[in-house]
Amino acid sequence: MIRPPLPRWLALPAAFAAIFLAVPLVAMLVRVPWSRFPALLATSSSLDALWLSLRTCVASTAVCLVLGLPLAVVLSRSHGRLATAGRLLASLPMVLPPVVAGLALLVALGRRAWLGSRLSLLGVDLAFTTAAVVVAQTFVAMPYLVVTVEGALRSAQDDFDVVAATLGASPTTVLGRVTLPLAAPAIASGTALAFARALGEFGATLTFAGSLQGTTRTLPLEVYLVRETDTDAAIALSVVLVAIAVVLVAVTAVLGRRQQVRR
Amino acid sequence: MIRPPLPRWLALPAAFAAIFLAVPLVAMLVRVPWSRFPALLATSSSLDALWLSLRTCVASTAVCLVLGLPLAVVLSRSHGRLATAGRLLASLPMVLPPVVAGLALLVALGRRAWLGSRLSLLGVDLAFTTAAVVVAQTFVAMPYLVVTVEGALRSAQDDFDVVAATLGASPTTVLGRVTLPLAAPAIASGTALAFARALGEFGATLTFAGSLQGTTRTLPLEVYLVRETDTDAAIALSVVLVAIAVVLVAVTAVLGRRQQVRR
Amino acid sequence: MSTVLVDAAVASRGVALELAVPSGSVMAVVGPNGSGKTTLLHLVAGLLRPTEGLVRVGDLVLSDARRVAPTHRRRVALLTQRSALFPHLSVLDNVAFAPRAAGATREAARERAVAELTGVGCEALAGRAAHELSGGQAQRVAIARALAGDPRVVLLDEPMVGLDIGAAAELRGILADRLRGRTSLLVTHEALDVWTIADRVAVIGGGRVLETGPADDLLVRPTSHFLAQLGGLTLLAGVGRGGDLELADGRHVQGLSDEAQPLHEGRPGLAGIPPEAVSLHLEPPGGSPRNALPAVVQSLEPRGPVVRVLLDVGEQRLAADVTSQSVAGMGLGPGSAVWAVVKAVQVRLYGR
Amino acid sequence: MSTVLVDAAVASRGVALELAVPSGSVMAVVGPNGSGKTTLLHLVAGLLRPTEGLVRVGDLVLSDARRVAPTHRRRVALLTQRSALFPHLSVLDNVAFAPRAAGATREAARERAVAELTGVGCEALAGRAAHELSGGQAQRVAIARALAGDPRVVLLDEPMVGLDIGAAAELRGILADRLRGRTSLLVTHEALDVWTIADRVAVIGGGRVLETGPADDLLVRPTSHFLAQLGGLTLLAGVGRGGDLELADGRHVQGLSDEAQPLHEGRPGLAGIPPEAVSLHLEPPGGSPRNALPAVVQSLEPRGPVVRVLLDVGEQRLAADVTSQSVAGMGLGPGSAVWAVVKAVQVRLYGR
Amino acid sequence: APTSGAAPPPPARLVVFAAASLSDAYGSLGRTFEAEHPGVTVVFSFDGSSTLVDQLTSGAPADVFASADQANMDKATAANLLSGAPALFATNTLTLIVPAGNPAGITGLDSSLAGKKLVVCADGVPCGSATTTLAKQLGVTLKPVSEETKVTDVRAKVETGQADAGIVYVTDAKSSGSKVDTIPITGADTVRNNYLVGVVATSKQAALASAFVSLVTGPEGRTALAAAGFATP
Ligand SMILES: Nc1ncnc2c1ncn2[C@@H]1O[C@H](COP(=O)(O)OP(=O)(O)OP(=O)(O)O)[C@@H](O)[C@H]1O
Ligand SMILES: Nc1ncnc2c1ncn2[C@@H]1O[C@H](COP(=O)(O)OP(=O)(O)OP(=O)(O)O)[C@@H](O)[C@H]1O
Ligand SMILES: [Mg+2]
Ligand SMILES: [Mg+2]
Repeated sequence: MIRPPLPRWLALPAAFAAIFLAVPLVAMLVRVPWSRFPALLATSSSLDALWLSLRTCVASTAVCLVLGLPLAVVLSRSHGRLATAGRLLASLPMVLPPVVAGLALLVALGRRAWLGSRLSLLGVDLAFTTAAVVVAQTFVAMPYLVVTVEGALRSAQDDFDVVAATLGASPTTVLGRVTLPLAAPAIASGTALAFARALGEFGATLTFAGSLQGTTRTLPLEVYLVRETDTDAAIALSVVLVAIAVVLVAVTAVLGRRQQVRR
Repeated sequence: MIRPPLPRWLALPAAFAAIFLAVPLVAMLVRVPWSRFPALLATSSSLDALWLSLRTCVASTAVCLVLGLPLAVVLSRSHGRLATAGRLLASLPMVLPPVVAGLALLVALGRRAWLGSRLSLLGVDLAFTTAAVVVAQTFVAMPYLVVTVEGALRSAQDDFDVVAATLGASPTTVLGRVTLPLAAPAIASGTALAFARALGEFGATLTFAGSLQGTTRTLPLEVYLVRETDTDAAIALSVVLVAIAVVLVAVTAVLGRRQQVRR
Repeated sequence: MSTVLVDAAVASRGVALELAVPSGSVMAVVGPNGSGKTTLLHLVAGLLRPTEGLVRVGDLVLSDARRVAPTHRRRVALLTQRSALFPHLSVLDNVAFAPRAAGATREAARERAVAELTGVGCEALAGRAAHELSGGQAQRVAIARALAGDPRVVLLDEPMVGLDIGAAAELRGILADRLRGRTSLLVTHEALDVWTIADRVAVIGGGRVLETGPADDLLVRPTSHFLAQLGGLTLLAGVGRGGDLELADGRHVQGLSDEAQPLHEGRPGLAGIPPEAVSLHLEPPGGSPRNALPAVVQSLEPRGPVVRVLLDVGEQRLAADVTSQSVAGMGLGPGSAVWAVVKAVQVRLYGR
Repeated sequence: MSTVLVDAAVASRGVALELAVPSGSVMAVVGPNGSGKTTLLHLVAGLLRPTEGLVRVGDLVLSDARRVAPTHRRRVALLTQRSALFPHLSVLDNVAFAPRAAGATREAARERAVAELTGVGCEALAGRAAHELSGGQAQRVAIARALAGDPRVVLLDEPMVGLDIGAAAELRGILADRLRGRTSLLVTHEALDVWTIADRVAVIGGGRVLETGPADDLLVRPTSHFLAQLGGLTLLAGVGRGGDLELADGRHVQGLSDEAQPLHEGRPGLAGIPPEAVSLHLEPPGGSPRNALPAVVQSLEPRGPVVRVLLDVGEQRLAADVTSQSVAGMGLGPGSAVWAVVKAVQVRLYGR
Repeated sequence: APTSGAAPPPPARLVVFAAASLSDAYGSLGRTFEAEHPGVTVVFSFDGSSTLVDQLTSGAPADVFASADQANMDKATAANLLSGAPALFATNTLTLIVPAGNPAGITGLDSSLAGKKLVVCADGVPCGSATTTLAKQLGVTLKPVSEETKVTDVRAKVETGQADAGIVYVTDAKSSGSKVDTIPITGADTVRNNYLVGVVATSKQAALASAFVSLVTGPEGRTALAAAGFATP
């Protein structure tokens, strides 16, 4: 079926938006000292940072999915005061400047803090460990997943869940076989958002987890540190972040396409 | 109609997620030196920063809508290589550490840069102006709007646009009266995300626009500066950011509720 | 036991329904648009909470004003007007959904799904996506999907809607066969559905159950305007004999055998005779009509422009709609002996 | 001029359709599920690109294999099987949508919407949201919405689907009235729709237009199995006279007047007579049948279990379906003089 | 502990919290220290001095803390975060930098700045406080277009030509290399920014930490710091 076309004039602001987003990225690529690139990347600190970033981002994205997806589903079906409060809570960390988010984590989960000291007694010591990086990334990234998925679930107009229930599907089955698969595009984009936010996360990590090579110094922190002495090198390392993002989005696109085909 | 309930076990991870998000915020509130709060807020630098933040965030959110919404719509209906590239482009700024985003803007739109120097000749000098703050905020915030809305539009399964076309609605009418209203929840959450990201934006602004009271020093920059000397005061100012976010989300919720009722 | 008992009101919809569906019987639900048919089905499916009263299946109270047992625990399949096939699953997986949800292995579920698809003649579509079906195909697949779950109660909300005559007839046969002995509620606007598929009928109007009873009785003696409008068919019961239906008194009724539910030799069957096709003669006529049955007028009932004449034909009832001029011209009254004449091509013979 | 001309193939669906709808005429489209009826409508609406051939309305080529004029510029309203009311608009604003899209002011559009809603008996629902309607109500609103845009071509894909008999009859009257003189394509499975609403019929099967012609002709002489199955009604034309239909030769045909399109005194009208209701007698019979017309057998045509006998009745055609035993028993052949007898209650009289 | 990205701590793992501007100098000193103390690994956490103090206050497990200014070190000592008195090991002075080639024709903190875009550090951060003091001493009024929170940001703006001039530490001017021209400020050496280092009170290896402090304040430390542009006491 031929869908009605989009208005032609829409191309103008869309193109302008695309150019606006593209120009700084292109400028950055032009600025990279490509000759020094391999050498920069091959330093142990860069490689450590890259590897740490990948590990922590995968971990924090997984935590975002495991915890954030349930929260999004519950919020999308809740009404009233508590639901509004929940939605509020889920989006607040986005608005905090990352450094403040890090401070908040520090005063909540730091060794001297109320909760942190109790966790310490249990032998759980987060501060300045890789786990702290994952906590910081999760805290700032989860809201993006929750808000995206919740919005999509709430605007879904269909009764497929009702149909599934009449076919004997338990709530868990409905969720797993109907609700979530139908929201797959939104979940994919929410996950990509969360991963991206975690990958670029810097202020909260620095403040809450510190910047120890191989343990808490992720790629953005490495970029930050390198910039103290060499702006161009910092830009070069950032390109690695961009490259990871490209791969990530490409994978999401392929998965999305596959989903599209099944429909 | 009674929708099938959610699985009960879902409450567990959802509650855990909510607690995880709430604890640092609560810890922050506890830490605020409430007695000094009015005095802190009443300083001219705080008030200037607050007012500047509100102005610039409204402006950049408006730009995000005007440019980002068209981009989201176009991307949601595009296929093939170009579309994948566009989607990639739209999400890349999210992954850049904000400082790097600021650097990228600097090398693209700075006075010496290829584009910036040409703009200068036209009499447009962004450097160290409030406009530069809006540019920085727009650059980092727009992707959140684009990705959220595009995902929602792409997962919409309905043929309402086709129906509208058979009723004689031009593409523009279809867009304005059918496609966008039906995506209202996603647009609302995308806009909230973008506003939130702009409100919390810090690194890119600092790097690209600078930090001058009343002109470019937004609330997060003020927080960052105050923290150099007084951590508690910084946390107190952050609470103002949180308060703005609370109001923002509350408004979105009310609008969302009204939308819900109309259905 | 899966007797369905509904005695429930939904205040906001102005609906207060009282109805019992005996275990194993198929209840047709008829009534004008907006009368509450869908509401009734939703009450049984647990998709609506009664503001008063209760819904019971067997000994279990499934809904009352306080508690509503969840839909998925009711084993109540609901086939909606829209087929609502899952867009992310293939036709096969759509049909395999209920067995899978009930815990069957993937293989067993698919096997069952193939069987159900074959039952509705859609086995060739198994690999398609839902949106690749035409409206009629989708509806047939939806029926297969509803039946694949072996539900205790089957709810069907106008399942024939959107099917062409051939496909509808085929499905009618399938439903008659598959629903037999299964407690079911079938919303329909078609008289034919009522008397080929259902045992009992409930007539709903203005949010109330106006009347309920055995399908045969109500179709023979429709007491509501709506039922009459449905076109009550008179049914004569008998046994298949040489392609005709042999009545208890040995007389034969000729007609066309239904393709989907043909009459079989020596097996019980029905002749469906539309009252307007029956003409009354004082003498046995010559000519094309092959069925001329001696009858005694039992009662006369004016119905708008026509008069419904109820006849006794060998201890069975037959209705004839004739104009009042005919009644007057022939001087008919209770006790008159007449010949009920009906053309063979207007009689349809069904195996039961 | 809005003559619709379709001569287009869609390879992926195995469809190649050739059809002309004269300007101002209502074309009924009938055929089994999956035969390509919806595909035909989509071709006209510009929702499908022909892989070969073209679609023309008036002098304008709207689609060919290279270019497809956009749907919204075609002024072609499509009423789908699912009512698809906009969920974010009230019933009133749904109906006002097309006038608004055409540039009417909000007030004018709403006024028009109220008028259209009144036309389908839904004016009381104007303030409701789409999801607060029952299936039947939603369909009626959708019809009002499609008509509110004054389209050049109206496409209706099984619009009666899901309506009860009363509502369907009402809508049939509305559509017959509103579509008259408007180029339309009406997909239906109901013979009654064809001959009360349409001027012409196209029979589609296996992706091809099998036959097309004036509705009256094709219903009288159905040449395809499908049309025959639709239940071709014989139509006799005449003039209303004292509640009967008076034929050209002065004979009266008695019947029941249709409520939605009643026969008026002195105005042209039609009598719809189902062939299976017509019995043939060698002598004029006594008894309830009020209509006995002298006729001459023109041809005999075996159709499965019955024989269709075509009769000449005062220069008009009448069909009678009788069993082959009757034909043999009466020794019928072309030229035989017979009495065609039909009960008044099986004849429906329509004003035209 | 549920997770700890690092392997179980080796026999000796010295954690040094140091101001970010020390990353180059301390990086090489760390390698020297590891060479002198086999089996010991030196791990650095580089960040702004105030962040590091916040982290130490929250119980961060560090052995050595090096601050880029007196104020933050005072905060740390006031909170009893250090054992013993901190040692001054380097100083930094301010200088004026302009983009390479000096396109705006700046000659110093004088009238050549009028109408030009000058960027400085904000009052409150170490380099900003120093700038304010220096300007007061020199009796000039600065009209900056931006007061940056980090000296690195001042540098970046001058490097890219966004600003016509900036006041930064000489160490920053040195790392910018050929991308900027340096215009020394006469009298700048009267305002010094002090770098101090001390052993963290909670350190479980105070002896090793003291050894690192000695290295920093000793001749090898001086050489390394001087190479990065610091003045050493
Ligand atoms: N979601 C709803 N909210 C409020 N009222 C409703 C809703 N759905 C239906 N109604 C109202 O409840 C009454 C019964 O509607 P119901 O859908 O049960 O009728 P129905 O007999 O199924 O009609 P149809 O033959 O048109 O499907 C009607 O007055 C209708 O307007
Ligand atoms: N979206 C689609 N993609 C591919 N094939 C399709 C699609 N829709 C229909 N078809 C196929 O095209 C052919 C014609 O279908 P169409 O929907 O036109 O039939 P129809 O006559 O409208 O049937 P129905 O009475 O069931 O609505 C069928 O073989 C069908 O399987
Ligand atoms: Mg209904
Ligand atoms: Mg169709």
